[in-house]
Amino acid sequence: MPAIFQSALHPAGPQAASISHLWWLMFWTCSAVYVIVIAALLVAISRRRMDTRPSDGTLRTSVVTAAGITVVILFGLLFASVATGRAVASLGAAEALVIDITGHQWWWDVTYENPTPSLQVKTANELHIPVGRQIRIQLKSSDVIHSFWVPNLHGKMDLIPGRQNLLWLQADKPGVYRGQCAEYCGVQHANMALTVVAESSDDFERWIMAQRQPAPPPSTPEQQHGLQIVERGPCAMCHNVTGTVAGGRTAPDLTHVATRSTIAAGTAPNTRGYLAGWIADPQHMKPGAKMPSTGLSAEELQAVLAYLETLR
Amino acid sequence: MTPKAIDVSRLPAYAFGHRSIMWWGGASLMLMEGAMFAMLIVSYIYLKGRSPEWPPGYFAPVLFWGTLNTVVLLASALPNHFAKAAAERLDLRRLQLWMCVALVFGVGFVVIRVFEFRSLNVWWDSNAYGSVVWTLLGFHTLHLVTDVLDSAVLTALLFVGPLQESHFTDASENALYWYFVVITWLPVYAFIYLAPRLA
Amino acid sequence: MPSSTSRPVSHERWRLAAVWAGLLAGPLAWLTLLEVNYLFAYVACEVQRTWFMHLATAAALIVVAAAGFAAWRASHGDMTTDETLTHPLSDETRMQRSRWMSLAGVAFSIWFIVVILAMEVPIVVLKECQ
Amino acid sequence: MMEGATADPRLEPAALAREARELARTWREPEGFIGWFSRIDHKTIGVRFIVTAFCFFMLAGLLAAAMRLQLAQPRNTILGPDLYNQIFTMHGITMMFLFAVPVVLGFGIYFVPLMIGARAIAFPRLLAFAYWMFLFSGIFLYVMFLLNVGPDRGWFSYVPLAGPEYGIGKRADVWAQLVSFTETSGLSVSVCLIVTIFKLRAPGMALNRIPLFVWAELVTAFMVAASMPSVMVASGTLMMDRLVGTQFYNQAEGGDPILWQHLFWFFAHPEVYIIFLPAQGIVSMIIATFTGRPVFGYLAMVLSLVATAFIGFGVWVHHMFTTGLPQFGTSFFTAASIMIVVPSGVQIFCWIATLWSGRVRFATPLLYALGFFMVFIMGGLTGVMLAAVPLDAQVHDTFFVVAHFHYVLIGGSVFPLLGGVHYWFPKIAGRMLSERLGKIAFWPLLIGFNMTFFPQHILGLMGMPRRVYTYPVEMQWGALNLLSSLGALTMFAALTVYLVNVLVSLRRGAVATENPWGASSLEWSTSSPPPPYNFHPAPTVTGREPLWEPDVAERPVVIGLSADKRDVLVTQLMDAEPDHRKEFPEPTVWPFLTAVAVGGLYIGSIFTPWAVVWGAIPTTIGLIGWAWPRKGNQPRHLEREIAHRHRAAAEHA
Repeated sequence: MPAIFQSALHPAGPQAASISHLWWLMFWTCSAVYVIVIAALLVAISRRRMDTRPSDGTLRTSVVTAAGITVVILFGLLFASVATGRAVASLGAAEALVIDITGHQWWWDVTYENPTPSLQVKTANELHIPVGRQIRIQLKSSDVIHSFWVPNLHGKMDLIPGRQNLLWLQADKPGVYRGQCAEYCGVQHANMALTVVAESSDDFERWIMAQRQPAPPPSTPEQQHGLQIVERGPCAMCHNVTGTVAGGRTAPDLTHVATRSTIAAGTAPNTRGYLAGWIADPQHMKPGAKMPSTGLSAEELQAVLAYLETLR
Repeated sequence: MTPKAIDVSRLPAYAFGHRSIMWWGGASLMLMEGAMFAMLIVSYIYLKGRSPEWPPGYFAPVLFWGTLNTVVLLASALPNHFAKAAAERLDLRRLQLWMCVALVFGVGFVVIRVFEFRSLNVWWDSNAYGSVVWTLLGFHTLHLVTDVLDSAVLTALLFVGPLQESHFTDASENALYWYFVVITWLPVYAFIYLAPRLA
Repeated sequence: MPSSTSRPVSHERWRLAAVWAGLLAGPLAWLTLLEVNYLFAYVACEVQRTWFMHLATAAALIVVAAAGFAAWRASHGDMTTDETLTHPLSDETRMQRSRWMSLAGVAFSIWFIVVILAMEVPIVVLKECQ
Repeated sequence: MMEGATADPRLEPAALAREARELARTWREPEGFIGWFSRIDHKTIGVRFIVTAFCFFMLAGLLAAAMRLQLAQPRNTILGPDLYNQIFTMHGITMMFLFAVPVVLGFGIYFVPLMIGARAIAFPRLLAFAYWMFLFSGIFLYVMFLLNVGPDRGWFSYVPLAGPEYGIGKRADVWAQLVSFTETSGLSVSVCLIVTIFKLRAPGMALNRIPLFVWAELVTAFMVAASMPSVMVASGTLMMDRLVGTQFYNQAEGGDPILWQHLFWFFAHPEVYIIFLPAQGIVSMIIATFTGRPVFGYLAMVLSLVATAFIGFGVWVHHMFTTGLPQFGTSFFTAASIMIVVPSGVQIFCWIATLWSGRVRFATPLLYALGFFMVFIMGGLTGVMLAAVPLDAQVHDTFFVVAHFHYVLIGGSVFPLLGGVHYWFPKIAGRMLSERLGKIAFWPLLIGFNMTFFPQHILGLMGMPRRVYTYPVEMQWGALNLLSSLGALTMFAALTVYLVNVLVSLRRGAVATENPWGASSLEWSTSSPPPPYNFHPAPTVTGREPLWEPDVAERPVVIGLSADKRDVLVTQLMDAEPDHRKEFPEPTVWPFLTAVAVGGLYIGSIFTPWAVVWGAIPTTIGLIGWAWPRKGNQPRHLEREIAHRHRAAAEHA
C-alpha cells in the first residue's frame, strides 16, 4: 500500500498538479510574510534603547509601506489563484469518458454512460479510469448533500439533490487513489469512501468488458444454495445481481462485487472474513448504515459468501 | 481648587427625533426588521429565478383585497402624522384623539388582511412559491399586529396611566414605527401581487 | 484658530453631506458592484462578452473617486461657530472631528478604489463560462 | 468662556459626598430573591454575560476533549458515530452562539458605558431580557443534549440533512430554536450598545475621541444587527419546513438547498468578525496601556474596523466554492476574501509600530496580546489560501479548515479575551489576578494550542475530512492525530491553571487601586469595582486618552443631574454635546418574566405551531407589564416642562 494514497500534495493528474503548484506558491509566500512580521514584532518588543524612539512620521511611512507591499503581494496571489482556476477548468473534450455518480447515504452509485444502454456498466464505490483520458463525472445525489473528493486527482465537488454538478478530471500516472465524501452527510459520513483505479487503457478496456458481463452461474452446490438465498432472501430486495432475479436498486450493485477492493464503501477490505462480519451484523461494522441484519444462519452465511466470491 | 463644571440641570428632560435615545432604539429595530424583510424578498427573487414559470402552477393572488389594504394603509399615514405632531407639541387631547383614529385604521387593516390571506390562491405547503408568499405576508402581518397592540397599550396609557414626558416621545416613536410598517408594505405588496403578473 | 469666520448654515450642510459621501460611497459602491458582477457573470456566459462588467467597474470607480474628492474638499475651509454650545472646547472639538471625518472619507475612498480594482482581476483572467 | 464654568457650591467636597450617597440610594441594585431577577445594572448584567459565557466555554472545551480522545487513534470506539456527531455539533454551536458572541458582547456591556463616561447603558431592561434569553438558550440546549436530543447536523445545519425528510426527530428543531434564542439576545444587546455609544458619551467625546475598544463594539453591534436577521430568516423557514410543511428547501417542490447556504453564510461569515473585532479592540487597549503610548494610527485603526465590517458582508460565498456555482461569479468573492486581509494587516502594522515606539511592560495581559500575534497572523494567512477557489476545492471541509479557523478564533479572539480578563479583572472584582499564575498558564496554552492545531493543517492536506468520527488505520493519520490530542490535553491543563488563578484571586488577590495599570481610558477613573452610578461627578473629555491628557486635573465635570432619580445625560451623536437629560427606568422583574414567556413560545413551537399563538399571550402581558410606568411625575413638573418647551420654541422664532 503506498505511503500516502489520499493526499492533495501528491498530484496524479493535471488539475491536482496545478492546484499543488498554487499551494506551494501560497505556502512559501505566506511563510515568508509570517517570518518577517513576527521578526518585526520581536524586534519591536525587545528594543530597549528608548533614546532612538522613531518619530510618528517615520512610523507612518513604514506602516504605509508595509500596507502597500501587502496589497501588492495579495494582488499577486489573487492573480495566481484565478489563473490556476482558469487552468483547472480547461478540460472539456468531446470524446471524454462519461461517468454518472450518485451519492447515497453512505455509498457511491457509479454508472458508466454509453449511448447503447446494454453497454452501460453499473458498479459501486470503485471507479476504474484509463490513464491520460479526460473523464467527465456527472454528480447527483439521491438524498442529502455529499461531496466527491479524490485529492490526488482534483479538488472536491458537491453532489446536491435536485442539481447535477460536473467534475472534469484526468489521471496521468496509473495507481490506486482513495477518495472520501467531504460534506457531512449524516451518521456514517466517516465511512463513505471510494476507490479510483487509474490504469492503462488496455487494462481499462479489459475491466469494462468484464463488468458488462452478467454474473457467472454458480458451479458448486454450496454456491447454488448461496444464490437461492440471495434471490429469495432479503438481499434481492435492495441489491442487484445482473443475470439473476435479484434486481434491487436501492443498494450497491453486486454483479461483480468480488472484483472490488473494499466493502461497505471503504469501511473494510473485501476479504471473506470481513464480508462475513459485514453480512452477519452490518450495524456492528457500520452503525447506522442502511443495511439491516440479515439474520442468516451460519450455514446460510457461508453459502452466500461462497456465491459472492464467484461474482468476478 | 474646585474644578470647572458644565451645568446640565437646565437641559430639557426629553427630546424628539434623532435627539432622543428612543428614536435610535426604534431606528436600530427598524434596521433589523428591514434586514429580515430584505432577506425574505431576496429569497423570493432567488426562488423565482430557480423556477421556469412564475407563479409555478397557480393563479396569481387576487388584486382586490391587497390593493384595498394598500389604500387603507397609505390613508392611515394621515392620522399617524397628526398624532406624531400632537405628541411633539405635548398636546395630550389631540394626541389621544389621533391615536384612537390611527388605531381604528390599524384594526381595519388587520381585518382586511384576513381576506388577503384567503385570496392568495395558493397554500403555504403547496410549493416554495406558496411558502415564500405566505411567509412574506405573515411576517408583515406580525409587524402589523404588534404595532397595533403597541398603539393600543400606549393609547390606554395616555387615558388612564400616570402622565410622563416619555409617553409623548413613545407616541412619536410609535408613529415612526407605523410609517415603517407602511413603507415595508409597499415592496411586499409589489412582490406578492405584481411580480407574479409581470413574469 | 480660525473658528469665527461666519458662513451660511447651508455650507455646513454641504460639508456634512460631502463627509458622509466620502465614508459611505466606497463600501456601498463596492457591495453593489459585487452583487452586479455576480449576476453579470451569468449574462457574460450567455452573450460571451464582458465589456459591460468593465463598464460597471469604471462606474463604481468614478462614483468613489468623486466622493473621495468631495470629502477632501470638505477637509479644507473654516467652520462657523455655534453660540448655543455649552461645552468649553466645543468649537475646537467640532472642527477636529469634522476634519477627522473628512480625512477618513478620503482614506476610505482610496482604499475601496483598490478593492474595486481587485474585482477586475477575475474579469480579465477568466473565460466567460468558467 | 462658558456658562457654569465658575466655581460652584455643588462641587464642594461635602456636597459631592452628600450627592454620592443619594446616587448610591437611587441606583442601588435590588436585593432579595425577586430582586436578583430584577437587576438591570449594565455591570451586573455584563458580569453575568461574561461568567455564563465562560461556563459554556468550559463545557464546549470538555466536548472538544471528548472528540480529541475519540480521534487520538484510528478506528477508536470510545464514542459511537451518533454521539460523536452530536458532540461536534454541540461544540460548534456552543462556542459560536453561547460563548464567543455573548462574551464579546458581555465585555462591551460592562465596559462601553464606563469607557464613554456614561451613568448607565441605554435600555437596561432590554439588556436584562437579552441576558435571560441567552441563559435560557444555553440551559435549553444542554437539557436537550442530556435527553439525547442534542443537535447533530453540524452548526451550519445544512438542508436537506436537517430538513423534514432526513432530519428526523427533534434534534434539528433544537438547533433552529437555539438560534432563535441566541439571536434574539444578540440583537437586543446590539440595540443597547449602538444607542449607548451614539447618545450617552461624555461631553467632548466626539467621534474622533472614542476609545478603539468602543469603536470595535460599535462596529460589531452593527454587524450583529445586519447579519443575524439573515439566520433568523433561515432558522424560521427551516422550522416552518419541518413543522408546517412549507417547501423552502425542498427541491422537489421548487425549493432549493443552496438558498439555505446563502442565508446561513451571509450571517455566519460576518459572525466570525463579530467574534473577532471586539477582541482586536481589547488588543488595542492592552497595547496602549503596556506601551504607555496611544495606539499608533487611530484613524487607520478605526477605518480598518469599519472596512473589515463592510467587506465581511461580501465574502460569504467562499464557503460555497464547491457547490458548483460558476467559478467566474465566485471569483469576485475570492477577490473580496483576499482583500479583507489588508485591514487586519494595517492594524497589525499599527500595533507593531506602537510597540516599537513605546515603553513595553511585560505584564501578563500584554503576553496574551503577543500570543494573539503569534497565532492569529498564521490563521489570517491560511485564510488567504482558503480564499483561492482551486485551493479551497482541495482543503474545504478538511482538517486544514479546522486548523485555520481555530487559529483565527482562538488566536484572534480567545487569546485577547483571556488577556482582557487579566487586564480588567481588577476593575470588575477589585482584586488583581496573580501575574505569576497568569504567565504559568500562558506558555503551555500557546504551545499546547500549536501542538493541537498545527498538525491539523497537514492532516487536511493528507486528505482527512472534517466531521468524521473515525478513520481507517491504513490512512496513516494516526500519529498526527495523537499529537493533536496530546496538545489538547496541554491546553486543558493550561486553562485549568488559568481558572484556578481566577478563583483564588477572587478571594486572595491583591486589592486593586482605581488605575492599577496606569491606563488612559475612563473606566480607570472610577473606583474598582465601580459604584452603581459609575461616575460622580460625571466626567468630560478633551482628547483620545482622557487620563493621559495634561488637563486631566482641571477638566470640567458635569453637574446638575438629579440624584433623586436615575437621571442620565444624553449627548449629541457626533460631538457629544450635552443635549438633554433622560430619566432611566427602575429595576423590574418583568424582563425576566417576558423572557420566560418568549422561551416557552420558542420551546413549545418545536412541538406545535400553536405554541406561537398561545405563547404570544403571556409574551404580550409581559411586555405590557414591562412598559407600564410605576410612578408618574407630578403634573406640575410636566407643566413646567411644557412651559419650558414653549419658551424654547418662542426663543427659536
